[in-house]
Amino acid sequence: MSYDKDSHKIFDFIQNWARKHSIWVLAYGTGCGAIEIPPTMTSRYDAERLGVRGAATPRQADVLLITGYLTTKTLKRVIRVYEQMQDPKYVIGFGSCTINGGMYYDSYNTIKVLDKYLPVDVYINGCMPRPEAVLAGFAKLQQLIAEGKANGAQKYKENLEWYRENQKRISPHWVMPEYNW
Amino acid sequence: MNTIILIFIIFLAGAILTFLASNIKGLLKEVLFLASVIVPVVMFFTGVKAGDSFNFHLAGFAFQWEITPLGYLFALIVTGLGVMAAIYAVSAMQKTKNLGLFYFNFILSIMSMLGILFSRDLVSFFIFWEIMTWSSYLMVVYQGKDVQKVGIKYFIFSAIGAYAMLMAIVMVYSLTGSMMIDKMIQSYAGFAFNMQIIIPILFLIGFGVKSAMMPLHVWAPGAYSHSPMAFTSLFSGALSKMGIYGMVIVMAGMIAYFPEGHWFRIVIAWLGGITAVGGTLWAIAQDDAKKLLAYSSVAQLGYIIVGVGIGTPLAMLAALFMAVMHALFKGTLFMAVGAIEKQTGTSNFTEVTGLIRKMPLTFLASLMGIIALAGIPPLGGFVGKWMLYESLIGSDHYLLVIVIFFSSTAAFLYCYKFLFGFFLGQEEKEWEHVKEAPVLMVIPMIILAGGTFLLGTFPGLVIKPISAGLEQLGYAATQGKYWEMSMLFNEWGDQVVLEPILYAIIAVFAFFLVFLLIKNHKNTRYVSTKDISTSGEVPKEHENLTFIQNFFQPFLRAVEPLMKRQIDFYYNGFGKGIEALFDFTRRIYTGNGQTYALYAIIFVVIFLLLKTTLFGI
Amino acid sequence: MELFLNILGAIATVILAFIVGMSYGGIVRKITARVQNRKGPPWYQNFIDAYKLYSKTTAIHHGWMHRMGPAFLMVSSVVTLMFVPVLNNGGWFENMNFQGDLIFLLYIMVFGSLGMALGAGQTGNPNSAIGVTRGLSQMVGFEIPWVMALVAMMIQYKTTSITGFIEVQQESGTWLMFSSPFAFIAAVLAMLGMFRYSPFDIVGAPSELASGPVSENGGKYLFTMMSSGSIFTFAKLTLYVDLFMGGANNLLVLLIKTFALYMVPVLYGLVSPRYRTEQAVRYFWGWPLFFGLLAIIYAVIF
Amino acid sequence: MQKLKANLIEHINSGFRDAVAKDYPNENRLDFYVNKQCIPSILTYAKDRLGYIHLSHIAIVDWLEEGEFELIYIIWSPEEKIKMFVRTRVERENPVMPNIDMIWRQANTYEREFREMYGIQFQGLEAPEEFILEDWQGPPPMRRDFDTEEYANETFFHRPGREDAGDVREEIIKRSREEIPDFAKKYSR
Repeated sequence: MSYDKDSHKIFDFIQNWARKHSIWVLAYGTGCGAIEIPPTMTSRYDAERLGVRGAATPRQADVLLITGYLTTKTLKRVIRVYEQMQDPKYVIGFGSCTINGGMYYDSYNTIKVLDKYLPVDVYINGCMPRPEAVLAGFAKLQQLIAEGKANGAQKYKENLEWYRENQKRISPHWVMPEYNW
Repeated sequence: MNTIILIFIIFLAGAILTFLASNIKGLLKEVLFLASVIVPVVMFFTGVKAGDSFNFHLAGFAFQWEITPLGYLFALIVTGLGVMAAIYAVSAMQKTKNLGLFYFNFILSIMSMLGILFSRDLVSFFIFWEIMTWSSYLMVVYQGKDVQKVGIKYFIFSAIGAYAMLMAIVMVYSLTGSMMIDKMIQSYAGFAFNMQIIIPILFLIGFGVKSAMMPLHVWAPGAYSHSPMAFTSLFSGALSKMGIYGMVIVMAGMIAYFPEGHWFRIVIAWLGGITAVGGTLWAIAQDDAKKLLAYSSVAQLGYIIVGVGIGTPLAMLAALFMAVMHALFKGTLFMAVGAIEKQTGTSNFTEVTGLIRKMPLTFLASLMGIIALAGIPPLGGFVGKWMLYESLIGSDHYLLVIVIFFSSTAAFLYCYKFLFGFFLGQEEKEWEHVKEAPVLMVIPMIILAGGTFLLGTFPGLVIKPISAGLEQLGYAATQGKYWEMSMLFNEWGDQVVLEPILYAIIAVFAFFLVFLLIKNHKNTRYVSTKDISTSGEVPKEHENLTFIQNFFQPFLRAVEPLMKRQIDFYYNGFGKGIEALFDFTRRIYTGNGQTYALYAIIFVVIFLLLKTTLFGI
Repeated sequence: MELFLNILGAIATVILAFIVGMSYGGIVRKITARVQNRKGPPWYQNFIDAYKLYSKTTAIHHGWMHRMGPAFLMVSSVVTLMFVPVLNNGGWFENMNFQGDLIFLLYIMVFGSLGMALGAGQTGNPNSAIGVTRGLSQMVGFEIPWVMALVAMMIQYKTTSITGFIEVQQESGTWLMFSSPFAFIAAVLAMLGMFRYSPFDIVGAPSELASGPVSENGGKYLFTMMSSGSIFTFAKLTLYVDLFMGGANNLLVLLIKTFALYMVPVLYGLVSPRYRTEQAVRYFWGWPLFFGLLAIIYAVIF
Repeated sequence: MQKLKANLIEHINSGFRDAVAKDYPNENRLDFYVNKQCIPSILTYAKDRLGYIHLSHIAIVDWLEEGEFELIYIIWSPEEKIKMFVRTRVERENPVMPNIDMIWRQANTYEREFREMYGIQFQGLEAPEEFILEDWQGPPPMRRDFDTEEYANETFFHRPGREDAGDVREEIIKRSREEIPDFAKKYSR
């Protein structure tokens, strides 16, 4: 996918507009934040009006929503899921735990800073963020997509070795599967 | 010398020579075997036309061998499939014990089938029928453990059929004084009413056993799945058609002149319908590919029996067309199972998965066979089914349409199971070493599968011989173009092709394939079947993720009431009853002189008491 | 020239079906949302989704059968569409609908699902295989009343071609849903299963089976499936309208009729929970089968 | 019940001289302090002879100051309705315990967890090394001398800006002029 500013401007605009209005979220509930997703989706807040919709498998999804703390064990699965998603893809860090560890700042088995392991496009803070905040996060993501700045996947591809090194610090014995775009 | 007798002599000599040469090392026996199958077949195609005959007298009976147009059609099935199966067998049966016996029986069964088709007198018909039964029985018990039980079942049913047929033959002889089939058909209309009923029923029992009609089908699954696959393709494809051949003759030659033939037809057609549904449902429940295909054969023969039973010209056309198609695709599928069994050592779906990339040609052949079996256009199975539906609607058998449609829709389930179980699903490490089957096994499969495609596109190729056969049976009312009876061919004009559909399908398919491939050909790459979305978990090498156990459990649960009782159950009950009867008889005949004396006294007393009432003395 | 026109007509029909089917999908999402007291996405949301899916990369495949699965599905939908008369009296391009025959249509309609099932099988995802078995079982369920309805109609009007049914309705001036009501009821009940809305949506249950047969397909594969689904929806609705509701003389009437018919499975689905597979199969072999039998009896008597 | 308990103590003591019994008069509970070698035999005896067929739980206490772990096997008799606590102690340095998963299969799970979380080796325990923690590199994390914050600081990245996040309660008191409630004091850093 081209994020080149100079070429295909109109084409890119249309493409980004479509992507912006059709955000399929992979339902991968990692922490307590997963409970905030149902109210966001259902009748009170209705994220579907913004084009946000659930997707069942990583192959179909656009956005990986990390809802809360990630244990070192879950991190491996999340990385796997992220790598199975098809380009273009975005990551939303959800809640304080993904930003700086939150209340698990001293836990021996949760990671503290998500963007060292996966490229995060948007963080939503709060413990937990309310559905309004989640919607604000999606709006921010839409804005970034429209501007062509939500290029986390590009970053990941370019700095794959750096990310791999960080991931290996957590789980040195894990044989990482091949990366598939 | 007459070509016909020469063909049989070569068959017989070839069989014996191959048997004798079976202990000699080298390729001699294979060459002899192939030669003794192919040479007579070539002679048959070059030297024999429909209508050729050969007469001789032996032991007081007049023998007449003649190939009729109908027989010629079936001979096409037998010889075509026979040659393919022979080529396949040479490669498939390598390094098995008692090879000489296999080759001997193989040649004999082809010979006997041709003999049946040649015979115009009941004596040689019966003799060849028995040779066929014996050679196929020896094939059933040829290999594997636990075959005696299967073999005895097959043998008992064959014997019942043969005795029924023999009885009918004797009756015919006593009534007409002749053994000629033509004479029998001509004089049938003049028989007494009870003979008019009994003779066809006895014949139909004999033929129904071979064509696995519903109450007589119980031998079929075991026998089909236990004989070597190289022979089963012939067994299911051609040998069962001999039953159909006989049925066609009886239904068209006798029942047509029978005053109450209407009811006869309905009974036969419904038996066929029940056969189709039962076979399909049991096929869905099988986990073994051979058993699945065996039950599927039963079901497919059910369709054919429906067509034969209805007996309108279009239904007969459909039935004969389906008989040809069944020979093609069931031959292909049994050969594919044989290839898989040879390469992996098992034919069980629960053990083998993911062979598509290892055996692509076998997959292609099976795919075409399955599409033809399911009756999906553009392959040939559809043409037959369409004609069958049309004939059923045209002759007001509405419920039978539903029954047949149910069976053919439910057939998708086992079709998918067959393809999924062997070829799709997870590619396991256990089967990584599997290679494509030997060339000699693949070529016959591909040729037969190609045949289904050819006949689906140009059904006219086989409809000409069929219509010739139908004319012989007296369906000469509509001269010339038989395909005009069917909507299918009408709508596309005089050419007997489905070209427009075919072109449309190919065009659209090609377009979207190109769309999917060209657009991202360069940056698309293959990933293994372990790379699937399993909630981020990476499956280990040894973890088997394939879903194949209880594959259609929900469906089977839904149709459970239909499948509660197997017919086997009733036969077993019958057998037990007979045993008990014999047991009781033995108790009466104690072997003790005093008891017999007692019986005699009791008899005399009863006789004296009842003599006035009974005899008026 | 004629050939060129034919090809043009075929393409125009496919585009029409695509647009109508996609819009219907969007409107259904909107209606679902309104019923659930939500605002819902705009009616053109499906077009955006489709374009987005098309613009996604598709970097992987699990082999040839996997790639060809969506193509099989598309072929089935498009060929079905080709055989269904869109408007009466040649008001729209007659693609192949003068040859249209119901039995052929019945078989070509399942061709796609079998191809798709093969594609889903090769991905090796167990969820796909489970979904396929459920889908095929359910199909056996609803095909029976559907075929019974069709056979009843064939008996009653002595034709097996769709154009024949349209002619019958034009001559008599009444819709067949009134002159053979039982067949219509059986067919509509079968339609509930055909469209796979709730309660018959266990085939692709998102959270239980990870969307079943499509679980390994993203990007362009999913786009192809989505558009073929839309085309197929339009083709099926048009077939029903042609058979039972007198066809349509212009596009507006066609849209009104198809939309009204489409609301039956949609609204029924909105208020229904989900059936298990064997429950679904038994459902179809209950009342729908009864109505099918009634239809045949009705057709034989009258 | 007291009679049952006395009976039980007598039975146990007749077989295991060094088992020290402790009674809780008003509860259906009885404690035995035993040597760690006796554990399999006393549990087998209780299970086979006395009808204590149910292993409710295995608990562990880390007596850091005394340099020992205490393992408590809680078993239950459905007939006598008495809980028997079999306690034993094992040294913290290189702790080795006899394995009892041949008596109760469910003990296997507890033992794997103790092995991973406390570093206790069980003789002859056949199970994969990893249980809950994957790729664990540090010391057993449930020991009391394991400093989880220090470990976290070493292992994981931390976002800068958290260092000055001290105890905000002092500031809150200063602003609102309220006392810290008693229960909150002990959580103060």
